[in-house]
Amino acid sequence: MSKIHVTTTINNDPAEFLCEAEDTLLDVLRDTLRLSGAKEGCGSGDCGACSVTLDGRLVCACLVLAAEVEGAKIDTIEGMSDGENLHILQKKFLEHAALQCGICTPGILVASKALLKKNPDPTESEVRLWLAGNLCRCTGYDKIINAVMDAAAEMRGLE
Amino acid sequence: MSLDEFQKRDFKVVGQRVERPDGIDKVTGRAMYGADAYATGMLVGKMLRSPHAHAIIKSIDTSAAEALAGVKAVVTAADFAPLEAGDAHNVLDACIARKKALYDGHAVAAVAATSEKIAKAAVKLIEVEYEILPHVTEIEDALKLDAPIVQEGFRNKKIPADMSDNASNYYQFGHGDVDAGFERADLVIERKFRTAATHQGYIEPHACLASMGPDGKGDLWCCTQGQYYVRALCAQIMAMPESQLRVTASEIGGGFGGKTTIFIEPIALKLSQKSGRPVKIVMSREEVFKASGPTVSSVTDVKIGMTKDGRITAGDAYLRYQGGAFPNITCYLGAQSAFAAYDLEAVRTVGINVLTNRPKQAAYRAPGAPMAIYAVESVVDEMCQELGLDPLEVRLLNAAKKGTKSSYGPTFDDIGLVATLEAAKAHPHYCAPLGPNQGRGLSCGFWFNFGGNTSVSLNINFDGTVGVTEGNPDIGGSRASISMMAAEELGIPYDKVRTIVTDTNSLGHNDVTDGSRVTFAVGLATIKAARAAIREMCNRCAKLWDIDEDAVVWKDGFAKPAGPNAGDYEPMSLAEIAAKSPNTGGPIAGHFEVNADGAGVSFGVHLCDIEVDPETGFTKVLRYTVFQDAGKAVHPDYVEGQMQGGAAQGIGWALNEEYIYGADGRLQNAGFLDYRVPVASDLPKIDTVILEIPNPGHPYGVRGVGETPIVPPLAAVSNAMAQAIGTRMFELPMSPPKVLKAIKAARG
Amino acid sequence: MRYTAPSTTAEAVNLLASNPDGARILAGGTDLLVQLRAGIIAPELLIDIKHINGLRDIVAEDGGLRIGAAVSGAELGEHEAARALWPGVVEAAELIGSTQVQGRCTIVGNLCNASPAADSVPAMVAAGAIARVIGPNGSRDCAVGEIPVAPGRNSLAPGEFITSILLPARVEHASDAYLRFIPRTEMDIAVCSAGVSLKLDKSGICVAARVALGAVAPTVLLVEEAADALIGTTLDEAALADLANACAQASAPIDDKRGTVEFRTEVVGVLAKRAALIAKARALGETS
Amino acid sequence: MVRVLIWGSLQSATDGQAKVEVEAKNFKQVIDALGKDYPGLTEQLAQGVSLAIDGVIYKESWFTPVRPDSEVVLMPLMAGG
Repeated sequence: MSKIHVTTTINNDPAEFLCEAEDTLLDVLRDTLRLSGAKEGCGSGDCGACSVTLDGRLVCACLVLAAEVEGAKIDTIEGMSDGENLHILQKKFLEHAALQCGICTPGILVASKALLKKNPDPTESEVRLWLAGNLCRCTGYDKIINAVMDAAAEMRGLE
Repeated sequence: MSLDEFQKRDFKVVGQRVERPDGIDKVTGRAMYGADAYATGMLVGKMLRSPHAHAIIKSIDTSAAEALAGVKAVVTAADFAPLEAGDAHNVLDACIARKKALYDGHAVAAVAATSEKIAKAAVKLIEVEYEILPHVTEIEDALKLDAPIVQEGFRNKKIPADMSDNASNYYQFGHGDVDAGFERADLVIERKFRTAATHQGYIEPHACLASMGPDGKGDLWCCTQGQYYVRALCAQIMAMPESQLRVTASEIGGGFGGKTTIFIEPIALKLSQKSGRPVKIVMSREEVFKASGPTVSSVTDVKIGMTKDGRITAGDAYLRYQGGAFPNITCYLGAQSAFAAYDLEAVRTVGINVLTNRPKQAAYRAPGAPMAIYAVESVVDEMCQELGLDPLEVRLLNAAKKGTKSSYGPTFDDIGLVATLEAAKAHPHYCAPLGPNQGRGLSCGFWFNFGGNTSVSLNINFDGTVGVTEGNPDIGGSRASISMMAAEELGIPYDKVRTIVTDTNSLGHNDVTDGSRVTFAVGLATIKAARAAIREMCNRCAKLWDIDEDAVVWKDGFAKPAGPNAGDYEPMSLAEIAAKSPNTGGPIAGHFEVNADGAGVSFGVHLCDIEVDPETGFTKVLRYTVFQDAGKAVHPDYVEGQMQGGAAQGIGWALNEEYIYGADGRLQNAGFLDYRVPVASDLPKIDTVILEIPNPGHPYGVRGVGETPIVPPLAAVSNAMAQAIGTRMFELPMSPPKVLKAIKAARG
Repeated sequence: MRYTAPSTTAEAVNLLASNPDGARILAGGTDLLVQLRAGIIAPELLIDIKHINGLRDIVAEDGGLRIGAAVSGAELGEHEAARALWPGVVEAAELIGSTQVQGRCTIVGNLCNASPAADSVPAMVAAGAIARVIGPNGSRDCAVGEIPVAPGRNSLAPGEFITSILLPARVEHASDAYLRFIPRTEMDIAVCSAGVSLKLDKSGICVAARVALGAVAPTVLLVEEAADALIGTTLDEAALADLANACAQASAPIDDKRGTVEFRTEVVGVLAKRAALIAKARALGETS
Repeated sequence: MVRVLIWGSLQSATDGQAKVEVEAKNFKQVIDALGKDYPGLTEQLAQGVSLAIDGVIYKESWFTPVRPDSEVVLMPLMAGG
């Protein structure tokens, strides 16, 4: 069977790929486009390690079919920094030591960015609830929450 | 090692909160983990796994799979030459079933194909004829004399004759006259505790990429806590010399002990050998739960005697651990650590291991200790309640300290238990008010900490910067700590040093990243390697200045004349010496290889407040504080991170995490939906208090910190539960149905 | 497997009807993709309905709201009018999965998946929501509660699919609420759940109620006795105790890895009581 | 002579003694002497043991010195997570 041709925009750049109907967006990102920043922790939407945004909406790339993203705009961890300039969230994660093994970090950063776009001034419990779909097994979440809160404050200050 | 390594000093770099060297890669998605590797011509490997908990494999027909277009190799246990009894033998049998499938999810065959889709299709074409046998998954069932026998040949001679053949190990420790101790007690309480098997729950599934050449050379890329151990096991299994197998550890997406062994690597190597192409295997999450190495489940009886003023007169514990179809060592680690926090005249612990039809357990952070100490700390707490004594004061009264003969034999040197207890007592958390349905729990925790075989190489680059090469995967920020110790010893800024974790063929042997050993042992070797480089730099200066080698000393990054008699020379910086090194004899380096001892035990104390919904049994953790002795916190952020992460895992273990097996012997919750690790909104802020009681066995006083923090949460949460609901529970996890049942039972 | 994204419902019905065994509707995909991966289903054709005109819209209709089948949980949650009208339904929809899952999941998918533990279903049943079904013989309307018939099985005929849900209009002094029990705070499947919709008179006495329970029977339960326990009362202690009893009486749960019969039977009544009080407070305008 | 503490379940091999005396100056000599004097210990010694010498646990280091007054405790081989 012939493959499906998909035209899309990834991290503001035009992208095209061929996929099979059963391929997920995560399969294509990682294996076809070699954007391996999104990680597969479960393949069932339970861990959030493959978080990306699809037309601005936070999703698990493992729960989206590649064929579905025709004409869509996808943003991944690879597009988060602006060249050499890290996003404030990325800087704050480093400053607050909000990562240990780092496997959940790309997904948590993408999810946090989506949160701060929607809610620039979240409470700590709003951050915790928003990130409940992003499992982290190393940190106990504490330093992650601190980093997101601090980034939010700094981003508000810039506006 | 000498016991007086530690020397007091003012640190310049150690103790700072510097940025980690792998940070940028990890926040930009560039870090390469197990599943991120690619090789040209790579095939996809997939396993066929047994749906039965216990079954004889009568035949395997792989012909249809082999005939499928795109399939390049099929492997079964028959492709591996039999091994002598021992570690590698058991590991291989756990990776792929030889005669019997021993647990639900046990691999029986594997294929390598040109795509995942073809590999999946091929796996379905393999026909296995099973003869299903009765199975056993629970400890007490496995110990019954009429229980199905999981595997013969593991029973050791010390096991009492009247015990089932599923018992594989039996250890007894202790000292003093326990019975006389109980006689002296005003109160004796004996209780039985159960803990469910849990999983380390690392977010990165096991993954590897194997490449075997027709010349017998192999390369293996995998996520592991120990590339050298992977090499040793795989070389034995593949019957190849270690020198011909290079193992490179990827970035590791969490391990916690679960990546100290192998599950897929030999299969990938064999598939690669048979197909002549590189093969990548990535486990699914379901495979991780079913067929990696969860921790043991346990049943423990604890009996303690106490005088009415709170002195413990004797302690007795009988611990049974099941760790799947193979023997494991948690029984003695648990039995030795059960009463480690106490200074006891009389103590006796017995640990036994039981085989069941479950996957071969792997280590999980302080293996064996959390369950043992949960049982002991629960009984101590109950006795305090019964006698109307303050639980913290009773711990202080009985605390092990320097000079205490430990429950496992040796006498303690400087240890931090009393200091952590005092810190907890002084902390506002200990006297914060509690509301209705709330409770506060306290528990001590302990871990031995290990040293072990370690190699470090440190190179002084011509431009005055420094490269450190080490061989232990960085699981929680160790590259930062190691760079910091190198910078400290050399007297140069942290950003002049870069530490990398190397492959097996670029550095001497390093033991697995286990036992909280890396910051201690690799740090120690790094300091010694730096000292070797310093000696050489001083020698080069002596040549330049034409004075005696002994007349040059090193201070704050400079070589200097030892004193006025040595001569009047301008001190030379490391950078200056490095720049001249081609002229003075060539590149300068230091290295150090050691089997490090003197790790120094670690104690912690946790305080936990919870609130229970009395109508539903739902538990909310309100407040949590961790107190722990780090010896010297090299990078305080990552010490806190270990303390918080361990606490979070322990809270999960206490409240909701468990392996649930059905009557059919199959795992019912092989996914993150029903294996419930704590999510961000489940936890409060986890406060940390680091204490620094220097370890005499390390130049900077460092102790391992990674494992102790998972030990206290089980009892801390359980003790808080007893206060919150007014009745004590004796089984983990304390999931809502059990909590509600306990509340209703207490109400009558 | 093939993938197709028709632009009209007629096209989708044709595709569905011409592949009677092997076609599945794809909207949010949060259940479908998990089942595909696990090998539970292996359809020949996936029909993505997100590109069909109107299926991603929420529109006012007769004082109520019509929610398109491809409206995600997040979109519904952001819809102020929906929140104001049926806060219980919206909060139930928002409990489906994580933030990431919210970006994709739909209440129609939740309904058609026919899990007894589906969060939005008891809330929709309590709300008296109506599903619009389209098929080879045209469209029909059907009470939401009639869609699931057994765990994993729905009542849709071959070739049929749901295009929208109508949340009906609501009179004054009425509101709803939904609560579920999970062992964690997020990321779980309901162990049991309760949706309550009620209407008060001016003096605060309940004059109409609907109580629907989840995960205590093979399908969602609409418990009339539970509603009767509330009607004519101010939701005093005695009425709430009767409500809890009625819920327990009606429940016929199973023991499984997520909960026990005993636990579900007891806790479902607790949830119904609490949901009733929240709905009452909302009806009185005390909370949102 | 060095006194070595034997853990409980091994004491069947040392005639019930919790402490035995061996002629040894280092780790290896302790292990060798134990195996020679108490053949019942050989199964365990083959499986691997650690020695705690004056409070510090040694896994394999044969030439770690042992003094006559050292506290020497036989322990199973230590490994962790």
